[in-house]
Amino acid sequence: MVESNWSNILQIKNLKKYFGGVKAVDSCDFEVEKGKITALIGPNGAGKSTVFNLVLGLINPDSGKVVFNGKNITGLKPEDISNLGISRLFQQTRLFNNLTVKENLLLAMDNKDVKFWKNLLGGNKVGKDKEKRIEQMLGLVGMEKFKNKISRDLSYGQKRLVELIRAVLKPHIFLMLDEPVAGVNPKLRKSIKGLLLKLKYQGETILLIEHDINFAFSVSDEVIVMHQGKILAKGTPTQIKNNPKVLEAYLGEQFSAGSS
Amino acid sequence: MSKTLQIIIGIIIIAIIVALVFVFGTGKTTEGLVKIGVLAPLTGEASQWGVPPKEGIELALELIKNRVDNKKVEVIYEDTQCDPAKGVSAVQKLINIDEVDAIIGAVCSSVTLAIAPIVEKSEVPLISPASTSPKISDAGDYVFRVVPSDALRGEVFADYIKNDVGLNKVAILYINNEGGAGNKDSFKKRFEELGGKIVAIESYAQGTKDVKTQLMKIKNQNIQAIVIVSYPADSVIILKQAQELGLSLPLYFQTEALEDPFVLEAAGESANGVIYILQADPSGREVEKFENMFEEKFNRAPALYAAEGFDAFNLIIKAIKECKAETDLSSCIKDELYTIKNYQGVSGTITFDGKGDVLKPMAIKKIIENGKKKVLMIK
Amino acid sequence: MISAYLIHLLILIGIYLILAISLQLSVGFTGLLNLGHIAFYAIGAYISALLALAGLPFWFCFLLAGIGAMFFGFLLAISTNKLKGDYLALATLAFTFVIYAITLNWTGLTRGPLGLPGIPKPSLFGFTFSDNFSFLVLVFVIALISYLIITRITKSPFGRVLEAIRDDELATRVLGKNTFKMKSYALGISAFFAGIAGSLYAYYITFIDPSSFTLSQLIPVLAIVIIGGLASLKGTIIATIILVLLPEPLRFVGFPSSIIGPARQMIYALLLLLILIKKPRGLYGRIELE
Amino acid sequence: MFPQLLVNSLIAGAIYALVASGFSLIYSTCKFVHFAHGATIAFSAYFLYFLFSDLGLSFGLSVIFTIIFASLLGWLMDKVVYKKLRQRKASKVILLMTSFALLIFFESLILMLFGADVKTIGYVKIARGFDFLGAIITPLQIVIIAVSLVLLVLLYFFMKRTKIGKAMRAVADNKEVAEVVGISAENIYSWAFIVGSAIAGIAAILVGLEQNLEPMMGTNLMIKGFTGAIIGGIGSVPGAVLGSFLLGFAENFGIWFLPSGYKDAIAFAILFIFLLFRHQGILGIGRNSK
Repeated sequence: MVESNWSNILQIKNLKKYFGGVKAVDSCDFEVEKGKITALIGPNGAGKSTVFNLVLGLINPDSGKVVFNGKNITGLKPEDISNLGISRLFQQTRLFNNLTVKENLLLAMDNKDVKFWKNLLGGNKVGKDKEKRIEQMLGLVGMEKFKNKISRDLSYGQKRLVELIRAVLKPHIFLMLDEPVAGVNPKLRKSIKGLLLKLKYQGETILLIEHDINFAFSVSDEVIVMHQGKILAKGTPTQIKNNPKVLEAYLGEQFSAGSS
Repeated sequence: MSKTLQIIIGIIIIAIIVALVFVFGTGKTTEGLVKIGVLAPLTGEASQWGVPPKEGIELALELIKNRVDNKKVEVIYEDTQCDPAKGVSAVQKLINIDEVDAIIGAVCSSVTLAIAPIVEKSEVPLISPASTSPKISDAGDYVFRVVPSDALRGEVFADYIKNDVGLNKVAILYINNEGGAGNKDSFKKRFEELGGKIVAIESYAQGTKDVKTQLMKIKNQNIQAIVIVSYPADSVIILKQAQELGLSLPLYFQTEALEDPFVLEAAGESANGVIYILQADPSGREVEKFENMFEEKFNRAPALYAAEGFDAFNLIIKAIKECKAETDLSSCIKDELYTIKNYQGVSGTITFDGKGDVLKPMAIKKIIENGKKKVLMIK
Repeated sequence: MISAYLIHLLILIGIYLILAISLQLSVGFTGLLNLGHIAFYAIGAYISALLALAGLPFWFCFLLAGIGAMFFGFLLAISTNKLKGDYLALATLAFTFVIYAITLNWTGLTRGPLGLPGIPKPSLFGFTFSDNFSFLVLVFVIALISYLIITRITKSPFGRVLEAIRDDELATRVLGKNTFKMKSYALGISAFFAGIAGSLYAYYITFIDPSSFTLSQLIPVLAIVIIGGLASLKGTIIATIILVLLPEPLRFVGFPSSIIGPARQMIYALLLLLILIKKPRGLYGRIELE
Repeated sequence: MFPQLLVNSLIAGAIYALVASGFSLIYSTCKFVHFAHGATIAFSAYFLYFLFSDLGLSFGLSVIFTIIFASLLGWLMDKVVYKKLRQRKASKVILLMTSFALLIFFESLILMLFGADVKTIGYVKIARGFDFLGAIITPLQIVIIAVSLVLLVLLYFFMKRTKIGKAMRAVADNKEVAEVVGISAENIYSWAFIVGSAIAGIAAILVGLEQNLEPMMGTNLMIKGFTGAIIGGIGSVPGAVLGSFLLGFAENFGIWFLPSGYKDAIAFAILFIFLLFRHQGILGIGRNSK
């Protein structure tokens, strides 16, 4: 992980994105601290995924700036932003269905495969170390025996796990995970939570979108609450739990006292 | 391999076996058998001038009751779709599998040019009933044709219009395909040689049904007449739209299309007064007999190139008769064909020159009124 | 002798094989529904025919045909980069019509509808491939080399990225790969081989004109790629053999001469429909497009 | 000369619109390129010829039967062929290939049944058009333009007001959601083919009267019709009519200045430009790929 002098890895400055009348992102400002897990929570349609798409350059903002690692990345192409060290997990599964699990992971591990002549002349063979790394990562989530299975034959939960591993395997200094545990059975949730915490202790920075507030609070150091395109509140999970604005606008009755 | 896959592969293999058995079955008894291959576009856009020659051949075959001297005559038809690659496939099959003694075809000059080197190397004589490209003249000794090259037709028509009619400024409207471009080039060269001026040249794509704007561009120029190179279907459209636009200029068609009964019937009075050029008919008796027999068999009049198909077939039969017990029938047919002089065909009097081209007197005809025609001149 | 006829069919199979596997590279592997393949075939044929008629050596005309077609392949890739699925298909089909209209009307260069006759036989290191058998050997060798190159590309990590683009281009970009460059390579390489095939066609048929490169030539090649099975080179080989040989037995079936032409076309179309309905994923198809 | 050019463009545009509207209706609902729509037009035109010129039925009856025949033919193609492919979740490229095969099949069938010679429906006599603000136009041509415009309006209301029309737009917009609210997609596909092919029947009648009939007329009309549909916006039916008129104008005004050989080249160049810069066409809804 390359050390940079800024304490914040990502800064969003006055970000705006309107789809026709809908103010998906309405002048948002927030930062994500290095070495921490930050959760971005909020009701459906709060603009969370839109922020992710804006950061990753899939859509261009109407106004405002995105600064990553001290560099203004607004308007850059998605592949260029990604190569600056951002790895993203999509909300719905976006595995390469006709390829095997191993092939999906190999695609993420490096970008040497885009060099035409080197590949044609036989370079870039899959080395021992890559095999081991894949096996080791798949082992973390108990998926090692599915290594050579065609992705479309996996269950939804298994696909999510493979995608998560693919995101982690991609060289990155910042992980953006869009609902990593959505639709995953409780047993697997625990192993994902374990993986995220393990990555954090290794110094990684993670920003995740999560609907399951209990899971979000239990795993993150910082929480940002979005509502109708605006930042409602920022702070540690405990601060957010007691914040009246958040309670009234969003949490209301469904927030249970104890955290799972 | 799944069940259905095996079925499909099975069908293909059986089909090929059946085909080979079918071929070997007939291959042996070649002594008493004369085989003639026919190459014409039977489907696709060019089918309108590919089917008539086939009908002419069918009629001729019937007339000789499938026999010549003591030999049975077999005709094998192949569809080229006016595509050079398909033409080569068909001619390879005719020469190497069916081992035909002579070939009638192809209709489209592009196909004839593609198969000319093959028939030349295999020494199988070929008579084209319709390919008019000037390039075919020197495509080989084994390549003949019973239609004059575009070069000849263009020159004769240019002479007629410049000298006999005495016009100096004309426009040309031609179909943008091999026949059209060939005719346009030969007319333009000769007409300008004689001092005439081509004021405008317009073209339309094969299969287009709208030439109104082209006609308008021509109407806009100060010219004395329009020279048109077209095929049967387009001629109807041109005549119709010229009438609709109130075009009063005299129309000269450098094509036999107007000889086609369908065209006259469809065009109606819009064809009145139109002058066109074609191969001169021999004595009327010959042509009428052919037309009556054709009408009897197909209950409609012979379309463009049917007569040429009929003549091509009979020329080969005539050559075979002369060759009698020759071992190498193909080369003998070729030599015989070169001796053809003033053969009274239904498509005109045929004399082959040294290059296998035909020297046919051309007739200039004028359509007086709904279908009645008058021969103005023989050149 | 039967052999000459079979040699002819094998030459056709060789040329169609190069055309089909290169189309497979863009349609089956990269998911680019490229209906402009016949335009590159035409460009290759015209470049090599014009140069050959100008007396230039075979290897030069042959390679330039490929490179010329590749250049147009890149051009098409650059201009259609943002298009997907149907829109790409329609744009590339429009490209085929544009190239057809140009070859038909630019009479100064291509002699328009009169075509280019009399293309000389190829000769390499002093040996002239005058008879069909030696030409078959030439075509077979070139087809084999093309097959090996394309197999190598598709089996390499580079090929894996192409398949990723086919399955989900957006996700591939988010992994940091410049999919625009990759798609341009795929279309360029596929155009290169189409150009090569066009050059061989010109040398073999010795006459080319615009009407040899229209929609009716695209349909059989596309049928081979689909019936062979998308992203399956083995399937493409078998489908090429089947579809080139398919019309041949029909020649021997004795239809009444009045319907001989249309009857064969109808059976050909019916067999095509039968295979498409029975095996939508093709004989060896292993992938499912969306 | 300007008014005459205007009239020529309107006539050409109207004919393309008749073809494009039916094709676009089917495309927007069923989301695949039904190229065999041209065969429906060709076959219906020959059917009208068969009824009117061969059997000698009254013109009115022949017209009604032809429209019924056209929608029946389109409906059959969907039920017998396309439905099976949809059930097997065949991809778009396979549906496109199938439509090509159907086109070949029907064109050969027409050739077999009616022969290759040129046929004309002798209902309208060839007469000099009458003057209309300095341009010459025949009564039939006025009918063609009128029917085409009326069709545009009828289609617009059909899609906006009627139950089936709204259901079609729902399926076009989002098949899954439409099915959730109880619209059976299969049912709507059939309706799309019935209505779309009925329009093809109308096109067949008017084109059959204006031009003569030949077996390949379907392909030629289809290429221009689909060009118009794309320029107008492949997803929107009114767009297809608008695009067709634009195509008519561009072609006719174009060849007024350029040599007329370039007529098709102009059409396809415009198509290519639209597909690059505004691929959803004039009225099309920009489908941003997520």
